[in-house]
Amino acid sequence: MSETTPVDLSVDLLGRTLKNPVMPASGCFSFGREVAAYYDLGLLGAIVVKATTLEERQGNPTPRLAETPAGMLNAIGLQNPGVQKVMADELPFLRIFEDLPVIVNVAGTAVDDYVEVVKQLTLSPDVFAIELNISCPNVKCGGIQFGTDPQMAADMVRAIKAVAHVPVIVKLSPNVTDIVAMAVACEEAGADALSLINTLVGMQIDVDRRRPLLANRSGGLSGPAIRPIAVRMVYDVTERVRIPVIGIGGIMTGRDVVEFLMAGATAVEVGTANFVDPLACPRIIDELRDWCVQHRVTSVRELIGAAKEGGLRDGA
Amino acid sequence: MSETTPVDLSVDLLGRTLKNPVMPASGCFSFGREVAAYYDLGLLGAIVVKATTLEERQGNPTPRLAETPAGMLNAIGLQNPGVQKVMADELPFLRIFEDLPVIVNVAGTAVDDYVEVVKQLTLSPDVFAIELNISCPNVKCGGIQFGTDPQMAADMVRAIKAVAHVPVIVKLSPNVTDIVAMAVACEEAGADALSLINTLVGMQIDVDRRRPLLANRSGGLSGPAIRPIAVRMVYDVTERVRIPVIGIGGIMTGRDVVEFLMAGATAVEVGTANFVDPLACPRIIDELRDWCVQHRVTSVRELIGAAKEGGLRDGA
Amino acid sequence: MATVEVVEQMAVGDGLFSLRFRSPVDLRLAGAYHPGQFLHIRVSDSFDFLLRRPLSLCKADVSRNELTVIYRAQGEGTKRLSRVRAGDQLDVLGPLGRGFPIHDGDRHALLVAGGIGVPPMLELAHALKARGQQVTAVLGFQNARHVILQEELMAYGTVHIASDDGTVGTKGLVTDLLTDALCTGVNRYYACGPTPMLRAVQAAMQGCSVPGYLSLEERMGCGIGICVGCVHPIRRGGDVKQVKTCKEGPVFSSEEVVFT
Amino acid sequence: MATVEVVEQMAVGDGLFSLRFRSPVDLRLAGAYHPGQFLHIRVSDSFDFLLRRPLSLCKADVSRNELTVIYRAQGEGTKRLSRVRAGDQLDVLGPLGRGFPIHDGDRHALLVAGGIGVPPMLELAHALKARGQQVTAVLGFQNARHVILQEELMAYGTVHIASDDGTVGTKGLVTDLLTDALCTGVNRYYACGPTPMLRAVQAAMQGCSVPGYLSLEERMGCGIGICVGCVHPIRRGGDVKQVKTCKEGPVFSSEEVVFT
Ligand SMILES: Cc1cc2nc3c(=O)[nH]c(=O)nc-3n(C[C@H](O)[C@H](O)[C@H](O)COP(=O)(O)OP(=O)(O)OC[C@H]3O[C@@H](n4cnc5c(N)ncnc54)[C@H](O)[C@@H]3O)c2cc1C
Ligand SMILES: Cc1cc2nc3c(=O)[nH]c(=O)nc-3n(C[C@H](O)[C@H](O)[C@H](O)COP(=O)(O)OP(=O)(O)OC[C@H]3O[C@@H](n4cnc5c(N)ncnc54)[C@H](O)[C@@H]3O)c2cc1C
Ligand SMILES: Cc1cc2nc3c(=O)[nH]c(=O)nc-3n(C[C@H](O)[C@H](O)[C@H](O)COP(=O)(O)O)c2cc1C
Ligand SMILES: Cc1cc2nc3c(=O)[nH]c(=O)nc-3n(C[C@H](O)[C@H](O)[C@H](O)COP(=O)(O)O)c2cc1C
Ligand code: FES
Ligand code: FES
Repeated sequence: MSETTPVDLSVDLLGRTLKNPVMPASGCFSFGREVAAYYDLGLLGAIVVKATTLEERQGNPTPRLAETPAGMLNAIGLQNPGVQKVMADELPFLRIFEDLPVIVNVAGTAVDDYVEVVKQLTLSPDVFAIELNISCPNVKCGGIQFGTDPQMAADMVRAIKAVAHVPVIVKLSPNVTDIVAMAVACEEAGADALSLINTLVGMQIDVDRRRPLLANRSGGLSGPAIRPIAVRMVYDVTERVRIPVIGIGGIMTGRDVVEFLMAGATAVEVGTANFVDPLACPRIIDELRDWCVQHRVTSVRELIGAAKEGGLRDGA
Repeated sequence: MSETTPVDLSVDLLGRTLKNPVMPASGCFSFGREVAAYYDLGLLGAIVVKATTLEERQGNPTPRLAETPAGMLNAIGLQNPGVQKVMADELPFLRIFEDLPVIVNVAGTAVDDYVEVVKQLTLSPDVFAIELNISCPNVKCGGIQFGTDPQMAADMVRAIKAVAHVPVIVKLSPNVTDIVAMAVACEEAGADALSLINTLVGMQIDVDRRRPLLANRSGGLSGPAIRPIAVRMVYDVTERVRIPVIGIGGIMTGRDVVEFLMAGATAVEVGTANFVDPLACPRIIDELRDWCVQHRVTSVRELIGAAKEGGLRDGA
Repeated sequence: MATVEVVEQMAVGDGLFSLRFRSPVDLRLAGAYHPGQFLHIRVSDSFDFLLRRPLSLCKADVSRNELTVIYRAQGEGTKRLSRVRAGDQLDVLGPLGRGFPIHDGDRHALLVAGGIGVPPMLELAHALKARGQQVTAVLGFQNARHVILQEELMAYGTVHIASDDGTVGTKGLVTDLLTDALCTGVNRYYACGPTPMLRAVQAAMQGCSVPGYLSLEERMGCGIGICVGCVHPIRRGGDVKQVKTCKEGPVFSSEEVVFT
Repeated sequence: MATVEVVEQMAVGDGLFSLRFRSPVDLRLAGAYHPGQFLHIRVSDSFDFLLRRPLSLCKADVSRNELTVIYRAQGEGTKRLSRVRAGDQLDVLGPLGRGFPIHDGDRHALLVAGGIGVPPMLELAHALKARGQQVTAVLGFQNARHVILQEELMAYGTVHIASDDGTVGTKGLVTDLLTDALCTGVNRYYACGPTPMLRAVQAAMQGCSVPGYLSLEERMGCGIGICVGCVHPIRRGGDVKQVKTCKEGPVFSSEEVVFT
């Protein structure tokens, strides 16, 4: 069915037309190399690679993972080889895939770190856009303070926009009282797009050992469990900002993508689902196409904001 | 096994010894009458009844409920018969149960409402304690503003403490950037105990109808999905306050109770589980006893805060 | 609540299933069940389907102590339920709620039902007939492949059928069949089906001054009256209040029911 | 990744199960599998068990294209897996990771394993024997009811057993059996088991200067190298880095492995 029908899955994001609105989420796809053994990454709308910091980081001790009802906790702690190696050893590999925009997730400790990483990445021909990770809950000073205070977030965004020659997406934390205020602050400071949500802070107790299961004690909750929280935040944020929003949180199927699009997202990122099934992204794209066929939707753009009272959202 | 062993399940809360740390959560047990057809409510550690407001309320239109992965959304909207009828028609029924402390959950729109409800309840011989619901996400002006601003929360607590002759538990919202700040503000303002968490704001889109599924658009997320978030908040809050904390969120089994106790809770409330299984509370109590037997724990008090670095938490 | 054994699961139409299982209560006991009540069923022990599904009691076999429900597998939960097989265990709460009151003075009852509102009519027809009443049923279906219980109901009286596409019976809505002629001599009607149908039936039957009962369909959390999720506006005295359909319903006097 | 058919599930001891299923890859292909690799298995399609469980390849039957894993049902997920029956479908990813390197110059290999670290030793013993090496196995178990694969391994060489309570073999730890006499003439050792055992084996074998490999056990998210959850500190060059055990392991040269 999916092969023969003329559904237009493409969406416009930051001046580019993506084949479809589905991309793997940062930290859930490494730099693409491993999954490339399973399918052609050129099928993806775009790819968001692992958080990149100025220097190499080893991350947190193990255990770093726990399973929870319909979800998981992680406390990876931004392990990555540092921006130099990412640019030299990782990003060029992705050139072989046709029309695959690469978004690099950037993390750090202070504004200066972030600025320095962006200064380097912005010169790379391999980088389509930057996703500012001001929302990682798993590192002390891992950026989450920028993700919970609108003023700090705005200052960060302005500093980054001053040096970036590529579009800047700001990834928001759900661990806030008022995500709309965060979104508005980032938009006003010049963010080109927003992505949400990052993980919610959670904890599991190992009752046999009588201590928190994760070595880091707390971790970030992801997976289907958090989807209703993410959908609501996307809905509320897109009521108030005009820049595009990328929806993230618990997407497992094409139907889930439809839910985020209808809530107002222009595109989505798929995280945890990649761990459950390496073929998750292409399967989800197929399911999205099938859903459109079954519901006589000829372009996914028709779905963006379709559940809103005011009707459709301007997709770009 | 559970009958013959000498596990002491009792805990001390607010000057009273509860038979066990398990009580049904507010809004998930109505006023007890219906479940009394299924078992002797005297088995419960205590009972927390439905949010009570000054006047009768009809709540939100339907649909009020949705199912989500390992959870559910509700937007009941504080439907209740009003404090007069609650005191006259509902609370006296609970007298027939032996040693069953009754905690009344109180909600309102303005500080004055809350004060008025508490003034009336505090005179009732049927009320052991009051649980201040400053965290209901499902009503415009349903109290959540008090639940997200430490200063407003503190003012509310002081106003209530000035009129209450019974202990005051403050129920905290998880929809905040810093729940520890909220907890500390309430403790400093004189709260006798805290309970956490209430539901997280969430939304589900009915993709067939292209609109939010709940008539109220958003609702409160509860159930096992939110347990890791609740456990982390209980752990963090009990690191900083000295008053007892009641853990709430996704408890389905006795093992889950152990998790909350080890995280620092003195007692727990069971919500959504009652909908899945009317016998959930007595089953959970049995499972808690069995767990203690298997792990050679002679008193559940030994478990309170057992997962903390500093070791046990003072149970009272 | 009880875990009972599934006796039989059978496809009975396009996406429609009949599920028979041991009753969680002894059906011989007085008041153990009543037509119009529902069973609240856990479709799986997975948290993916945390909430129970309410399904109407369609048939009670007292001698074997078995209950039957008939349901459409439309959402994920009922699809999962359709995988259950004879011999499997099923977690069933009920029968719950207030069913259809039967009035011994009546001589002729009209049953009006649409789609998956038809199942409770079978046990109701059985009970009415047992009390000596004449039964006429008016049923609406999407199309011929969705017809259920037609023959079973014919054992109790005349059955009229309407379908959306005319592939069975009259083309149109059940309310098209509620003519003055049909209602003549009817003492009372009993209706179950989707909300728009109930609203139309309420209006039509008010027109011909026949009193009756409506079985409402609201999303249920607990099924036993503790979540206050399943309410519907009901007029009693002068006031309209949100009343729990699981506990005080799902069946209400037609004149009480307010459609907004 | 593939959905394959379960051929057999069998209890093989106290809470221990052997699960045989069709291989998701053609085992006749070169490099299709290697002893020490693992299968990453979805225990149910429910989100209650979102993550796959890593289980070591215990036996590959090339002619039937079947794989066997042996596992302890300890947590909820493996308990659920133990309910799977012949004919059921199983979602299996793998074989994944780097297994035990086999050195053709070696003449005598020592296999050291504890508890559920024993299963990968069977396929390894088979491969070593096929290459003409002498195999000696030293196994540790909690007690007699937890013994697995003793007879199967005896088909490949001498098997020594230790148990915590002395109900089988020598009372004590596997490392108690790693005497100088036993290690004499051994070219290489291969170890798998819980971390404390591996640490002790590493120390003991370093003492008698026999090189070897350790198969590490870390919690895995993806099993394919994209979540960076499964790392272990590995010394390479001068640096200690957190290396993914699913992709570059689970087997590492003993001297590289850092226990903190
Ligand atoms: C008193 C009563 C009796 C019923 N009797 C029957 C019957 O005999 N046969 C039959 O086929 N159906 C009956 N229904 C409708 C049936 O309950 C729903 O079709 C079913 O719950 C849908 O579940 P799902 O898993 O298919 O859908 P999902 O979309 O997966 O359900 C998600 C949630 O929404 C609820 N829900 C979704 N649709 C409905 C609906 N239409 N009504 C109530 N809850 C809904 C579910 O119970 C569940 O909690 C009855 C409903 C009520 C209230
Ligand atoms: C490479 C490798 C090979 C293994 N081979 C075998 C084998 O052949 N036979 C066998 O019985 N066991 C083996 N294990 C251990 C096995 O993976 C765990 O016992 C199992 O995952 C526990 O799952 P559960 O559902 O019982 O526990 P749960 O507590 O429900 O698991 C929760 C989560 O923690 C993870 N987890 C819990 N304990 C462990 C552990 N000890 N190691 C890794 N992850 C864990 C689970 O995978 C899951 O993600 C192996 C582990 C690894 C890393
Ligand atoms: C193991 C893991 C690692 C992650 N690493 C990052 C990261 O490096 N940068 C980032 O912005 N988000 C990171 N995230 C968050 C995801 O990108 C995503 O926002 C979140 O998991 C919610 O989506 P999901 O429910 O689809 O997984 C990580 C998530 C997981 C589970
Ligand atoms: C249907 C429903 C109604 C609720 N009503 C109230 C309420 O009236 N007052 C209140 O403080 N909390 C209310 N809650 C929140 C619960 O008391 C509890 O804090 C929350 O559901 C988390 O616990 P759980 O995961 O065990 O359900 C309600 C929850 C549900 C699901
Ligand atoms: S379904 Fe819970 S009160 Fe009716
Ligand atoms: S398990 Fe995900 S990187 Fe190893």
